[in-house]
Amino acid sequence: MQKKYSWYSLLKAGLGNQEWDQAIPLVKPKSKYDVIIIGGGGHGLATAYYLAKECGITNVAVLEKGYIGGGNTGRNTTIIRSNYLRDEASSLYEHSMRLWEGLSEDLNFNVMFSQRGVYNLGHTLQDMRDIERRVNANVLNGVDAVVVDHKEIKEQIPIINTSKNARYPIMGASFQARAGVARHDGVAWGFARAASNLGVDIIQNCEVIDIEVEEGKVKGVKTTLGDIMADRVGCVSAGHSSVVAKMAGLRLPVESHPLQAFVSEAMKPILHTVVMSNAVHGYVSQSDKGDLVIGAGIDGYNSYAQRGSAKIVEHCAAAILELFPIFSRVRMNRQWGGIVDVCPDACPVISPTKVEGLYFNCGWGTGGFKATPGSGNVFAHTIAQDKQHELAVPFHIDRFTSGALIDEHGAAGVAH
Amino acid sequence: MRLKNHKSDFIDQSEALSFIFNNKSYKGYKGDTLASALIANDVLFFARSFKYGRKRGLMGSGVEEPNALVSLEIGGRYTPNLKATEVMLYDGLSAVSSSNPNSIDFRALIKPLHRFMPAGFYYKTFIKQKVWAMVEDSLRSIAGFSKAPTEKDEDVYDHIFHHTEVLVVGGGVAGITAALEVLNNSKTTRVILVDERAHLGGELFNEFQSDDTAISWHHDNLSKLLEFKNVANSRLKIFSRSTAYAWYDHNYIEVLQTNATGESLISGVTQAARKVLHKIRAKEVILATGAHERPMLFETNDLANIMLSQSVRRYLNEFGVISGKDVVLYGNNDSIYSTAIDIKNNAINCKVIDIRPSGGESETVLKAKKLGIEVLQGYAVLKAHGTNLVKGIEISSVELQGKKWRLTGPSKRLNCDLLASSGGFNPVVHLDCHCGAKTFFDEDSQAFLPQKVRKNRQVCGSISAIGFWKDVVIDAKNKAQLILLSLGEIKKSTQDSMSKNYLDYYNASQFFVPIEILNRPKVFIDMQNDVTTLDVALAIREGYRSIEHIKRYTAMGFGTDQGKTGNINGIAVAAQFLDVPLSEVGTTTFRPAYTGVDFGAMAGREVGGFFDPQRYTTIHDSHLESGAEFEVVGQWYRPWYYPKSGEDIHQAVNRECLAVRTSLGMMDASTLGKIDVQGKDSREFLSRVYTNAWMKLAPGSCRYGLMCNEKGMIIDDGVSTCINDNHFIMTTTTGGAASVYSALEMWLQTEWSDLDVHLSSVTDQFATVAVVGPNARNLMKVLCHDIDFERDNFKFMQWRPGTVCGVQARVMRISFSGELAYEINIEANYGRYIWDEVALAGKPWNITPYGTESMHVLRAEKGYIIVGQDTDGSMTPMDVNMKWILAKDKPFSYIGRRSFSISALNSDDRFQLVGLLTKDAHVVLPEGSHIINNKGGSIGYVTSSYFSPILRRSIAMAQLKGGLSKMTEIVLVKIVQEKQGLKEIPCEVSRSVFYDIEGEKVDGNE
Amino acid sequence: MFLIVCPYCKESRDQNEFSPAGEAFIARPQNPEELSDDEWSDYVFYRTNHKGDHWEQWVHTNGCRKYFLVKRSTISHEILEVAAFGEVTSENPS
Amino acid sequence: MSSLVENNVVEFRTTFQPVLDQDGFLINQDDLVCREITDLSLMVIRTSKDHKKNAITIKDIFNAKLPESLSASLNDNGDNFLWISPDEIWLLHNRNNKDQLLEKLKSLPKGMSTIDSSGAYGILEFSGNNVDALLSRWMSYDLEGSLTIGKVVSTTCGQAPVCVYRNIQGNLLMMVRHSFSHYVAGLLKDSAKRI
Ligand SMILES: Cc1cc2nc3c(=O)[nH]c(=O)nc-3n(C[C@H](O)[C@H](O)[C@H](O)COP(=O)(O)OP(=O)(O)OC[C@H]3O[C@@H](n4cnc5c(N)ncnc54)[C@H](O)[C@@H]3O)c2cc1C
Ligand SMILES: NC(=O)c1ccc[n+]([C@@H]2O[C@H](COP(=O)([O-])OP(=O)(O)OC[C@H]3O[C@@H](n4cnc5c(N)ncnc54)[C@H](O)[C@@H]3O)[C@@H](O)[C@H]2O)c1
Ligand SMILES: Cc1cc2nc3c(=O)[nH]c(=O)nc-3n(C[C@H](O)[C@H](O)[C@H](O)COP(=O)(O)O)c2cc1C
Ligand SMILES: [Zn+2]
Repeated sequence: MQKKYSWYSLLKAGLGNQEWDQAIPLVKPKSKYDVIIIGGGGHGLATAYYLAKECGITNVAVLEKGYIGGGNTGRNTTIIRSNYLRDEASSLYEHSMRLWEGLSEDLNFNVMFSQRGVYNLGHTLQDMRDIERRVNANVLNGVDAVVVDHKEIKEQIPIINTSKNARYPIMGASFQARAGVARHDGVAWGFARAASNLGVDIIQNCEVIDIEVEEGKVKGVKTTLGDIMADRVGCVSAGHSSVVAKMAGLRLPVESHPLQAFVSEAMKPILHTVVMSNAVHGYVSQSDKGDLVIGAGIDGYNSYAQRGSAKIVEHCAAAILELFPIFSRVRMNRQWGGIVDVCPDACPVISPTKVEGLYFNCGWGTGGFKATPGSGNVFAHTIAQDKQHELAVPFHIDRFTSGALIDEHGAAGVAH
Repeated sequence: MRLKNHKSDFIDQSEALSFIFNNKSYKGYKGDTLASALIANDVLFFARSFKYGRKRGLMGSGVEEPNALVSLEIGGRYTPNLKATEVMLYDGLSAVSSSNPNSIDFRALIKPLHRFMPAGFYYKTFIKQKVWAMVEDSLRSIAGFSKAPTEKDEDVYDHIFHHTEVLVVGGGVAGITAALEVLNNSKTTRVILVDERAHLGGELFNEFQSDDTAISWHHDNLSKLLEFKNVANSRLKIFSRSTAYAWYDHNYIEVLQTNATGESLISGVTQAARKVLHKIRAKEVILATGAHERPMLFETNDLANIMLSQSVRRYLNEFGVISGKDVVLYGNNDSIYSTAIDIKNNAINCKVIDIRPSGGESETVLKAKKLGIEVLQGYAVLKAHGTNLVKGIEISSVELQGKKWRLTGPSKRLNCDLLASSGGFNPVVHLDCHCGAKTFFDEDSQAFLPQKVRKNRQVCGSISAIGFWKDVVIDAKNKAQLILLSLGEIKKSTQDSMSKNYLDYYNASQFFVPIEILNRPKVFIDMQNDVTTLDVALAIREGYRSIEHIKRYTAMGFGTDQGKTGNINGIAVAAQFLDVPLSEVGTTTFRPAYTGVDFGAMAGREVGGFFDPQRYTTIHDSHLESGAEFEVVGQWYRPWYYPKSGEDIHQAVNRECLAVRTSLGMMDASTLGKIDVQGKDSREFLSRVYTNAWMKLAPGSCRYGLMCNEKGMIIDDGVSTCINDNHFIMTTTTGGAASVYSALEMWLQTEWSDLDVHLSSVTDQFATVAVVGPNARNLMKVLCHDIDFERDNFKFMQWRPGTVCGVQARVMRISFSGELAYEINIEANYGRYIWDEVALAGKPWNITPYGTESMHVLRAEKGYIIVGQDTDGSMTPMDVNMKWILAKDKPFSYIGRRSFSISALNSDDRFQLVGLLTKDAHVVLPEGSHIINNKGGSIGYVTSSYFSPILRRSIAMAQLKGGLSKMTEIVLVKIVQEKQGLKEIPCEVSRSVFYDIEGEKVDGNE
Repeated sequence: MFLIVCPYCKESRDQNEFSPAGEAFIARPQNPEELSDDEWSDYVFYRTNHKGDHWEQWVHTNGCRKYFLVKRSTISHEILEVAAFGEVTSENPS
Repeated sequence: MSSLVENNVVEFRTTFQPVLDQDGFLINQDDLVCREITDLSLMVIRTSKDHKKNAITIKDIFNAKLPESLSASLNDNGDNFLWISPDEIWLLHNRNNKDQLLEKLKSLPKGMSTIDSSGAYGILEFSGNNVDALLSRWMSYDLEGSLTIGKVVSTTCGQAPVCVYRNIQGNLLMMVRHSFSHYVAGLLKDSAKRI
């Protein structure tokens, strides 16, 4: 057992009386595990954690080709909310939200989940109809959400531009108070530390290069550190899902796109909540360090390069200035990209596959960080019981054949 | 202080400038940076550090500066987080430290607690969610540098595209040489040379004191460059104060130029842009970006007046200022000797402490010794003394044992008031890595160098660890030759060889300092974020072993300087603690921006009204004149309603709707997408993309069509007109026009290239005026005399060519309101004219212009859907009760058809479009409210809802699970009102047609 | 920001004139009605999403409006080849 | 019936008109002039896949050469034929000759078609040494290096699709869809202030 993080232990360490344990111990892979998780992002690590904690399966390895949290988990804008439109999605994300609310304590690691609220802005009449629809759906599903008009927005966020003459005037917004942000890296590390504490092996710099399938059953994986056996393999490799699927002879209904973000230089706090606008393709919050964390839209082409085009970020900067003209002289400090795996209906796949013992958790696209604990939780149960967790049932991959899509896109813009 | 009698090419002592820093006034000269002017005024403290609030002075002289963050000006010109080293001085400048070093600071007050707050502190504390929620805001307020701006920017930013054969980044010796070499050897090649500094020359100015040939070289070559520049149609562009900050795919590089007057644009003085973002596409790129010096590591190395050696030298040579009288130079390479020589030549005391043992000295070292400079070789600095300002140092002798340095002697103390250090140089490889190129660790130079070979790119000068400027010239020429070869300008390249000692400056035989030193507290690696060697050690001990983890755990390199001086040291320290070679640790990822870019500059002029095009119809001005309110649809601005004085939207819409129903209305329908379809296979084409039949539609007729995607979901609808057997005009929704058009082109070009069909967008060609209402025919007869408008001769869903008010027109009898209606289509240039004529001629019938809101009400009364409002991308034609529009016997399986048979599209509890009639006729359901089942769960929601003036009751459309089999059932719509609690409104499920159910109105009066 | 040679305009142009239009060589089935649900779903939703040299479609939206084929590395973004429709096919992707 | 309609003079008004100055210029400053041309109008000709046949047709009907990629050809009437796409050419002609033109176009063979676009586009003409400096703020095309005389390029100006053509006089014509004219005029006037 690792030493618990607490004021007491900090004091001891500060006085030089205690050495910290390794939060992420360096281990060598065993030759066989009960379950292998491919991908050491937040979702993969959470899956391993809940396998060990709730399903009693501790002989688990998480294999990560680089460093844990180095995929989208470590490069996202960290927005967490559960005000999704469709019942299926909202149940899943709300499940996750509840876990977030106790996560730091559960993991004994402060993931800095900060419920500073999220505004989703509406700029057109149809935006407002969609917002009404979504908020009402949320309330019926027990998810906290309200519709606010532009006056209330201005009261809450005095620096926002609510001029009626803006190119995209702000008409109103949905607001979820329990929504917010968390510290992305902390989430990966917190899950990793808690999982290894329960016996999970977290193996970094270990790329899975092939999946062994015999007679329709998974046998194990080939990695850059050698072969590792397991009867059950969960793939949680986000942007690389198609690549991993191919190793098992499968195809997926996903495409990998660059998604970009950037941060400003750190300033004293001025924006205390999270503001998102789909219409102008920009969303922004201010981190505890003081930098504005800004997310852009996806690039339309496929890519595995973890970078995108200038025009997307420049358009995003313009969008942010539409909302916050006072940020014009604030400077971008750093810009980066991630690889997001996008499903046609903007909902994930949490599913068994045609290969026995092989499960996929992918397709979270541009919005899976908020689902990290929930996704790991239902996926763990799905793997452990070889049966989809009830919240995961709608997210079966077969929906693309049956047509039972979940379609979180909603309206693709009114057209009259 | 400023040196007397110092001659500088940069400082114009005849022009004194006054400025304010932290509320005190000072004087400087034209040519100063804020940093040099403050040194001249003996100001040594600039700001506080991020985490511990430590008082800090300058460390560097340029973009690498981590400490001296200030904000400039106030109001609409307030600018946060500028490095004092990058701000050019101007008269009246007013600057404030990002956090004032002279006032009390909470972070500094809790100094005794700092030992309990190592890297990763927050992960281990405030673990209870409630506690975290309580403390987070107060922690936030401590963080951050400058205050955020509070007012709208007064200045503008331009973007300019450039195309060039060669882009040279960096205008030092290497850049100047390379640019000239290219220009000299080609007659057509275009060259752009950019440098972030105000003057071309880079680090060469540093050599001016000691090397006259450097001066003449600079003079000659600069005049040669100017010769190329100052001619008509010059092939050479030079941008100074211009930073190449990002390199994107396919040699696309963005350069941010700060106006010559810099940050100082004063209202009304100039119309110039504050900054210009140059968007450069280059065939070939030459990187001549030089190298940044890195400091040596020792305890409390962050005290004020501990600086980089080359920066001290630069302040001395370029600006004639220095911040101490008793200088110690400390380092592991010859650069400290060059600085010492210059200092000594200015009659200032200095000593050199060289960690390298004596023996095998270079010319520079010998020269320094000859000048009488005291030199201690084989010594390391353990610690700097002083509270906030360096007062002295502790040194000890060292020895290289195997590959590691060890302390060998007892420590002793030396006094000094300025310590300049050099731990070697970090080549500025940033840009090269933005697009995926890698670096490698070069043992000779102890530096990460750019990937050796890359397409259409060369590097030259100190970016590839070439130190001596004369060698840089040779290297640059060689690389320029390779560029010329690649461009095909020369057949064979000439390559000259460099002097043997070209690595001299980099003779940093070993990177590390003794690990005993690294194990001390307060050895700062990242000054801005207060990251120390022990933080790195801790991260590693806790299992954060990857350099990326170390970076994220400690925040090393996260700051505004992006670790330009600190990161490589951090990597070396990590290597030391991990006990692996540096090459194995590797660097973190280099990302844009090389230096900060204002959001305003990124956006350029695409702000405000230019953020997104606003598209207007040719009749727009008339709508403005009528005081219309507008609705934005896609990029179009459509009249929403036309309020008369005193009217609110409801009153206006009631009036407009009733006018249409009872007499006559007019509407600008120009924004609907119009696609011209021609060719002998046009019918076949329409049959494939629409769900219904098109083979028999006669010329002169129109037909409504519904379009799906392959998923079987409705994506668009509209009326298409048969002009003749080979010619149709399709209309699309306003918002869907572009995507429909490109989808149709895709089918034609990628799948059905055998069809003889041409598509052209004709949306802009026509202005469309709709004349709607029972009196529409009467009006049309006035407007147009060459069309027979009699009911049986010009039927519903037909069109006729004719002349309307003297203009050739196509008149279509189609209706989106259920009333008798004509759409007049004329060439756009006559749109305004026809609109005015219609309004005039319609007066007898009190013709009333109406907007999209009334259009919505009118169509809802008739149960016509609006794609995107009543459907949402997950509705099939069956779902909207339009099975009738699915052709059964088309031979070609039209787009989407196959999907209709998959199981989920045939389930009974799909959302289906129905009408809702509230029990209480006056209650208008809010759009977006949900229909609930007896458990309170949602079973549908209201898509459209209005008060119908003609029916004097509310009407609504809704998507309801299994709705089509629930006719006449009563359902509850739940209203979620925050304050009054929840309310349930009973409604009857109905067909979605509410008015004129038999369709008798469409023929109008008679 | 890519620089793309349009095979029709025969000139390289900035990415902002073009739009990506998905994976190449996904032919619409001749007789959709005869396909199984799985086969149909594969056509509509499933993608190869290849990591490496990848054939895809682009359209010169703000140029000649032609769709064409591009072979591009999804790792380095380097464009290796462009072709008009018909010049290369899935059997002969060169 | 109503004298009102019969007697009225038909009024032609482009969408650029409201943004021009009194003298009809969009921009009129040192070395940079931009004005609208209203006497030209535009007819789109869509050609067949048979290149040879297209060439013969254009020759026969208009006595002009079928333009090659990105180029233009002229005939004796001063009509300009602009290459837009492999199966599309634009015919810039004098607005007053439209009726004659329509007459001629009737003899186009099968597989070719025309679309009257005389109302769809506004045409701006730019002259002066600063034209490239102005347009390079909004256009990614290499105007200075690649837009040689006689060249036709469809590209973007800001976010508006436009077609530019360097005519024999060396002036640059820009065809702008009418609905974008306010937008494009706004961009150009704004940037011209800083040239
Ligand atoms: C710029 C950006 C902004 C975003 N903003 C938000 C936001 O605000 N809110 C939100 O909810 N979501 C957001 N997202 C999405 C979110 O980041 C992701 O959905 C989520 O992090 C996915 O987590 P993951 O663990 O599945 O994937 P990842 O963190 O990407 O983990 C997958 C891991 O698999 C590893 N891997 C891949 N292949 C192999 C292999 N063969 N062998 C071994 N390991 C392998 C990868 O290295 C990677 O570490 C954003 C994404 C990006 C890129
Ligand atoms: N004293 C020493 O120890 C020492 C060591 C090495 C080099 N040098 C000197 O350095 C010089 C080497 O010449 P060089 O030309 O290779 O380097 P340089 O440093 O002289 O010039 C590089 C120039 O590029 C600019 N630059 C860097 N990144 C940029 C960017 N992204 N955008 C715009 N501008 C950018 C820098 O501001 C600088 O002006 C010689 O003068 C040599 O004497 C001195
Ligand atoms: C929420 C968030 C905040 C960040 N803040 C900063 C920051 O303040 N400074 C910084 O240099 N980078 C910051 N980064 C970016 C990282 O440095 C890094 O670019 C990103 O994690 C992607 O990794 P890569 O650039 O190594 O590929 C931040 C990243 C995230 C996700
Ligand atoms: Zn083209």
